[in-house]
Amino acid sequence: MLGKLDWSAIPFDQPIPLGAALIVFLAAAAVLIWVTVKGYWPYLWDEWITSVDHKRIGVMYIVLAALMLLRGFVDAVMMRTQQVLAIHGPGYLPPEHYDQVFSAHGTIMIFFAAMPFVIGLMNFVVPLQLGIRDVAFPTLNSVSFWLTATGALLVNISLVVGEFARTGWLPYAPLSETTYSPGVGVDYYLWSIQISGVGTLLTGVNLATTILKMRAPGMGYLHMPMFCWTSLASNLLIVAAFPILTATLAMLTLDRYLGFHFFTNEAGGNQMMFMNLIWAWGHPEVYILVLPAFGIYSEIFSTFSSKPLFGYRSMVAATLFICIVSFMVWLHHFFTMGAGADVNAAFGIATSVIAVGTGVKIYNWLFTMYGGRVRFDTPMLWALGFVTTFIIGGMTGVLLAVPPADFMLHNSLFLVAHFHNVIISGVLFAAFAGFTYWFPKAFGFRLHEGWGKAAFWFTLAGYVLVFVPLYILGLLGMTRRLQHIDLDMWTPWLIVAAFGILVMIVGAACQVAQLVVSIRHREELRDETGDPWDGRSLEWSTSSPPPFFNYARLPHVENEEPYWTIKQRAMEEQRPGEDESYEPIEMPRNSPTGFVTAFFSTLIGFALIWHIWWLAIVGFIGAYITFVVFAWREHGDYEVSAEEVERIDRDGRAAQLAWLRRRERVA
Amino acid sequence: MIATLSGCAGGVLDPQGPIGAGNRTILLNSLAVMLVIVIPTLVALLLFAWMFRASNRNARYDPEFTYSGRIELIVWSIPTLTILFLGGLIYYGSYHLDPRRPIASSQPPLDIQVVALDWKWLFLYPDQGVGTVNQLVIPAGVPVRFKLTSASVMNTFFVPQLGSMIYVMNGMQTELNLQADREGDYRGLSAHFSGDGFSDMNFRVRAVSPDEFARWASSLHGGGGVLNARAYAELARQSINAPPASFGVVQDGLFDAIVRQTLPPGPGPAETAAGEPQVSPKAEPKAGTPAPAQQPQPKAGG
Amino acid sequence: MSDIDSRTDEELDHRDSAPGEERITEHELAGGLSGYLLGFGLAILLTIASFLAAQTGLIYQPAVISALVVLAIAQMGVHLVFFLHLTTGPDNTNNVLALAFGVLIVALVVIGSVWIMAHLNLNMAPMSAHQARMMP
Amino acid sequence: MSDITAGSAPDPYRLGRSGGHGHGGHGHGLLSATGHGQGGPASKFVTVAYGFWIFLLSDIIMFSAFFAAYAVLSTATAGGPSGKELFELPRVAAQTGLLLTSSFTGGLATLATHRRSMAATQFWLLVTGLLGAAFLFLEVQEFAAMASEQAGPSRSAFLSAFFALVGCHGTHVGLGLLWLGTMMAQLWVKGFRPEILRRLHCFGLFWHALDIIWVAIFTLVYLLGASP
Ligand code: HEA
Ligand code: HEA
Ligand code: CUA
Ligand SMILES: [Cu+2]
Repeated sequence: MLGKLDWSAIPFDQPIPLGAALIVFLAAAAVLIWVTVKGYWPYLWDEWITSVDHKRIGVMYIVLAALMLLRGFVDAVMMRTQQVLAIHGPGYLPPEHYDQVFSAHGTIMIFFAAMPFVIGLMNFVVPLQLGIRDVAFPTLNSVSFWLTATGALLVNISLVVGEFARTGWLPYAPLSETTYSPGVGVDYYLWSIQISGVGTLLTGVNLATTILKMRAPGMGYLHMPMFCWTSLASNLLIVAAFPILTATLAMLTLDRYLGFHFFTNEAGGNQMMFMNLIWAWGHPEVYILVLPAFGIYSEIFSTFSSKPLFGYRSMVAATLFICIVSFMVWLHHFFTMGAGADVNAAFGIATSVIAVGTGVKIYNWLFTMYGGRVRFDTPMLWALGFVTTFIIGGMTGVLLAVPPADFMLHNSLFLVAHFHNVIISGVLFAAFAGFTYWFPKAFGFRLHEGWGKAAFWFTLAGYVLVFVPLYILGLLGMTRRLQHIDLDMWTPWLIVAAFGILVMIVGAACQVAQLVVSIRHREELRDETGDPWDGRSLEWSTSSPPPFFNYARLPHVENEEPYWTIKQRAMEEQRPGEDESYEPIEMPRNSPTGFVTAFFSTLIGFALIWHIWWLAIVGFIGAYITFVVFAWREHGDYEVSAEEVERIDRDGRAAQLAWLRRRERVA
Repeated sequence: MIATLSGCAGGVLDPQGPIGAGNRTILLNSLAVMLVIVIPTLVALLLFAWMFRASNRNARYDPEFTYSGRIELIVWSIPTLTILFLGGLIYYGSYHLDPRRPIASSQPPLDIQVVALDWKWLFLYPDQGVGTVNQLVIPAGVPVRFKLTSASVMNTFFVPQLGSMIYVMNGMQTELNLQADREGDYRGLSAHFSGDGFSDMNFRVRAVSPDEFARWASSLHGGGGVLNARAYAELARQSINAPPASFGVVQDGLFDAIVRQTLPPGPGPAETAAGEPQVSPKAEPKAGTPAPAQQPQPKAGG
Repeated sequence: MSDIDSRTDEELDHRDSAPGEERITEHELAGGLSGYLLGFGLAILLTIASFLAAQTGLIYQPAVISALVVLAIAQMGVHLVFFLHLTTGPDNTNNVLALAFGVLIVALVVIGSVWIMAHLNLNMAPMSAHQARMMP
Repeated sequence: MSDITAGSAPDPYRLGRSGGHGHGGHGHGLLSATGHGQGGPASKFVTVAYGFWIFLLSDIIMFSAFFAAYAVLSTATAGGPSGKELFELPRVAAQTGLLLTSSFTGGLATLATHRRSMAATQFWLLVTGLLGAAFLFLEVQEFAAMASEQAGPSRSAFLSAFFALVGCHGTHVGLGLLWLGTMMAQLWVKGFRPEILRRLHCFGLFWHALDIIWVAIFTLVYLLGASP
């Protein structure tokens, strides 16, 4: 009846995970009860859960990402403390638990923190920057989000029911085959990644179509803001890379569930093929993460230098260059497998060539600041923290791309330091920068600058303190994923790293405090202009928060900085103009499809993990029925009358008009 | 910091053989070349940000400066040139330090076969007819030709101070050539995560003089411990932190039988411990209570 | 890129066709039913040719593979042109570009994997000739 | 580059597409404009079809991973039967004929939708479905036969890759049939509405794409595998 599931699945004998899980679940239950008592369910259901508005979905993605970031951070803290406590000793996490911790940390950070954060920002910003009302497929967008949430839920269920994978964030065969991993950990991994991967793939299709087919009138390709360009590249990479992940994990699933022999030791299976395929996805994946981040930084450098982006066309070219070349380098993750000199040299050179495209970007940001008026608001601080540290991480990446050097540094803490060096400054800082930058757009008030700056400085300091020692430890021959340590030579550096993580905790606390303080003081921090940073692209032209239809009339675009042009002209002509007539517009209707789909996929995933076949069948039938019901629904769209549009629009920009007038008087 | 780094023994920056030295030279060359442009870039970044800060009213504000053909050209060509040089380094480095490439030497190479087991290393000396667990003895100044495989999951054979690492996989055989120039004690390890016992998959490498090596091998030969298919099956079962052991008799063709899978791959957790797969099998107690496999019973002489 | 810039939207409008959408114009060689018939006929011929190439000794044996690959590519082309109405016309640029990107990725993944794996397998085959000689 | 706003008022909201600029002016003009960019958002038909096109490309990339795995593992028979012993080309020829014809009749159904002929559309869709089902039947038969000869997917890596690749295509055909049935019912109930036409168009794309993948399968798997 319940497949492999029984009481032994719950780790009653392991106080640490059980306690942690209990706290998490109690907190979740408390939130649910609070929502029920306060009677917020109808609001949540109507305005968020069933919403197909890209802005709402974007915000939900970011909430999910922030929660998972916290979870991943807790794992990171556990690893760093374990490694200092386990010098010549067992520490407090036994291997079978520690192995789950780093596997879960990597998985959660990449798939459920970084990806949703980046996708959430793209979701929120791209349609606004393109000057349109929503993405190409709004309901599909909601489905994507809820599938991602399903994956995250499954990973977190593994905390209490069963176990998570103990194989690392990429479940290399044959360690992940049934012979060596008989438990359900790998199955949790497989189904949660498969389900959220489908969501990500659909997002890729959705946003790529949006950018290629739905831009405001006049916005030719070379008028798109840089963030839209990098989002386009990133989504094309999603479309190209995620199917490979799906296929590879499907093969491993077939091995585990139906006795296939793709990657087994027996019957001719080829474990090297797993590494080959997983990295054919895995390498593009890191550029999927970092390309939108580059776009965010481009927006920030130009806005806070009060200058257009330097070398726009060059930036576009570099973006596309990185997008294509990133598909030609995946072997650099297994130089040490012994493919021979030809192959290693070819892939080593291809890899280092990416430095050219990235370098161009760095130099263009540099010259964007040159001749500008640089304002050091929090987003700009994150951006400066990024460039200065990222070039070091990029440089160590290029070092690893030199095969003979990689022969000594592969899988060492040097590698760990490299990728945190690029991912934390490249992706995490960009997420924080974008979060601070677009927060006023989403909610109509700014984040508190003081707390934001404190968060920046502590995080930066902690980050340097944690990862510089890891570089050194790598050079001292320390490998990754060690549960305990028995070499004194490493001790001092481990202690420094542990101290660094304490500083990082302070940074994270500042981050949370920033949010809390800002919400409490939202009236003082209110931004009425819709344009708190003196922005240059279209999203700043609408009110904050934007009306659900974004733009009452689609803007007409003439160059890459549409809003800046609009503002300049308004100032020159000394009058903010009056409106002409409004027209009725068509908006997509809310739909529970996404949520219901996620419900059934959670059932399917859980059932398959525990071999509860009947439940899986029920889930599949439910999913099919959902699909048909959605397809049968009568009206996907509804019309907003011209009066309604006019009313909302006038409300939204009354403050903005006042601001324009004030500005005129000053000028 | 640099001083502590280079003064510190045991890392990859303190190589004790030609391969490690080659790797290190390439590493440092690449690093130096890149620093030449990375450091000025870093300085320029901070400098520009500071110079053009909004509060500095002396700085020229030039919002029209958004394109310069000359700068674009420089910006694309500097990294390109660097990478061109680096490309050469990569190309030649890949060929000359290919793990399969024999080390030029007046001495004939010594053959050693390596098998990664769950979770310990087995070293076989085909010409000497002896074998060891978790300890590797090699003659200093003599090239060593390793042939490597794994009895179960993937691992990576790595002696940081000797240089290049290489993957080991079941059913496959990789090759690696290393040499220790000086006598000494080095640390060997697995660089690729292989399961719960991974952190203890270390071994000691003793580089001794060729004479001493010969003495060591002949003293071992025919002595205690027989490694035949049966003993190997015992050894292949999972165990953590196995103490060093040695075999005076090693069945002929054992390594090839493992590579060609005539000896089945390691059983994984299923047959370890209580024998039934658990949701979350406990790790073995650390050290102290080694599984029977770790003490090969001396049976027959050779 | 400048190409796109220099056009007015008037021109581009109505010139963007959906993938697979057929815009029958008087200039098109074979549209509508005759297009499908022609495509069907060509596909059948190419299929027969493939089976013949593989099953008979007509083609020099080692070259059969290249014959088959060429025939398969030709047949895919037929499907794309006559069933999916792909053309080189400006209204199809976006569709063709997307397809080209897809084909590039497929080529990189398949050729790259085969190349890498061939090298790995060669270097690690359980028994190389050299090794067999060394066997006791 | 069009610069129609130069003379108009500076307000952002007056920058919309005013009359006289081509296709604007009427209620849904903004949504029906098409183009690569300058024209504003493409029509819903183009957007949906294009999105599906990209999805199909990603599906083909997924197949390419299975193809790569097959290419690498095709010699790993582990002492078991090889393709030469297992593949029956007459069956493959029949399958190819069925699928090709169903692609063709799918095209005829598309032509019938252009004429808005319910009877013809339904008829050709039915034929398409039946041909697809016949194809699937042959494939299941082949799989069953192989499994009963001790040549199931767990016999060797080669057979694993074979079953996964061909089975993945078969699963697509099966899902296509499910979709087709649903579409026929919808068409019957709702008639030729724009959204139904869009979906039928996507189905057409899907079905032709499956045929293209089959071309690769019968060439690379069957013909090459069975050739002497
Ligand atoms: C996106 C990816 C990502 C990110 C961001 C991180 C972030 C961090 N990682 Fe992670 N890590 C990985 C990806 C990532 N990691 C991967 C893939 C692995 C390999 C796993 C494997 O071996 O299989 C790994 C492994 C790994 C290890 C294992 C090393 C080993 O193998 O021995 C360690 C050890 O210390 C570590 C540490 C850290 C630390 C200290 C951070 C810190 O930088 C975290 C800092 C986080 C914060 C500062 C966030 C705090 C803020 C909030 C929570 C508030 C947010 C709120 C709002 C926005 C309002 N990581
Ligand atoms: C966002 C994530 C991200 C980014 C952007 C990068 C960027 C790069 N990475 Fe990294 N990488 C990872 C995430 C990332 N990586 C992860 C997660 C892993 C390990 C996964 C695991 O094993 O678990 C990894 C592992 C990894 C390896 C494998 C090592 C090993 O396993 O042994 C290699 C090897 O080539 C590599 C190289 C590079 C290179 C060359 C770049 C380049 O793109 C960097 C380019 C940038 C610069 C060079 C700096 C700026 C340029 C200039 C200032 C111009 C002038 C400079 C020069 C000409 C040098 N990376
Ligand atoms: Cu892996 Cu040979
Ligand atoms: Cu990579």
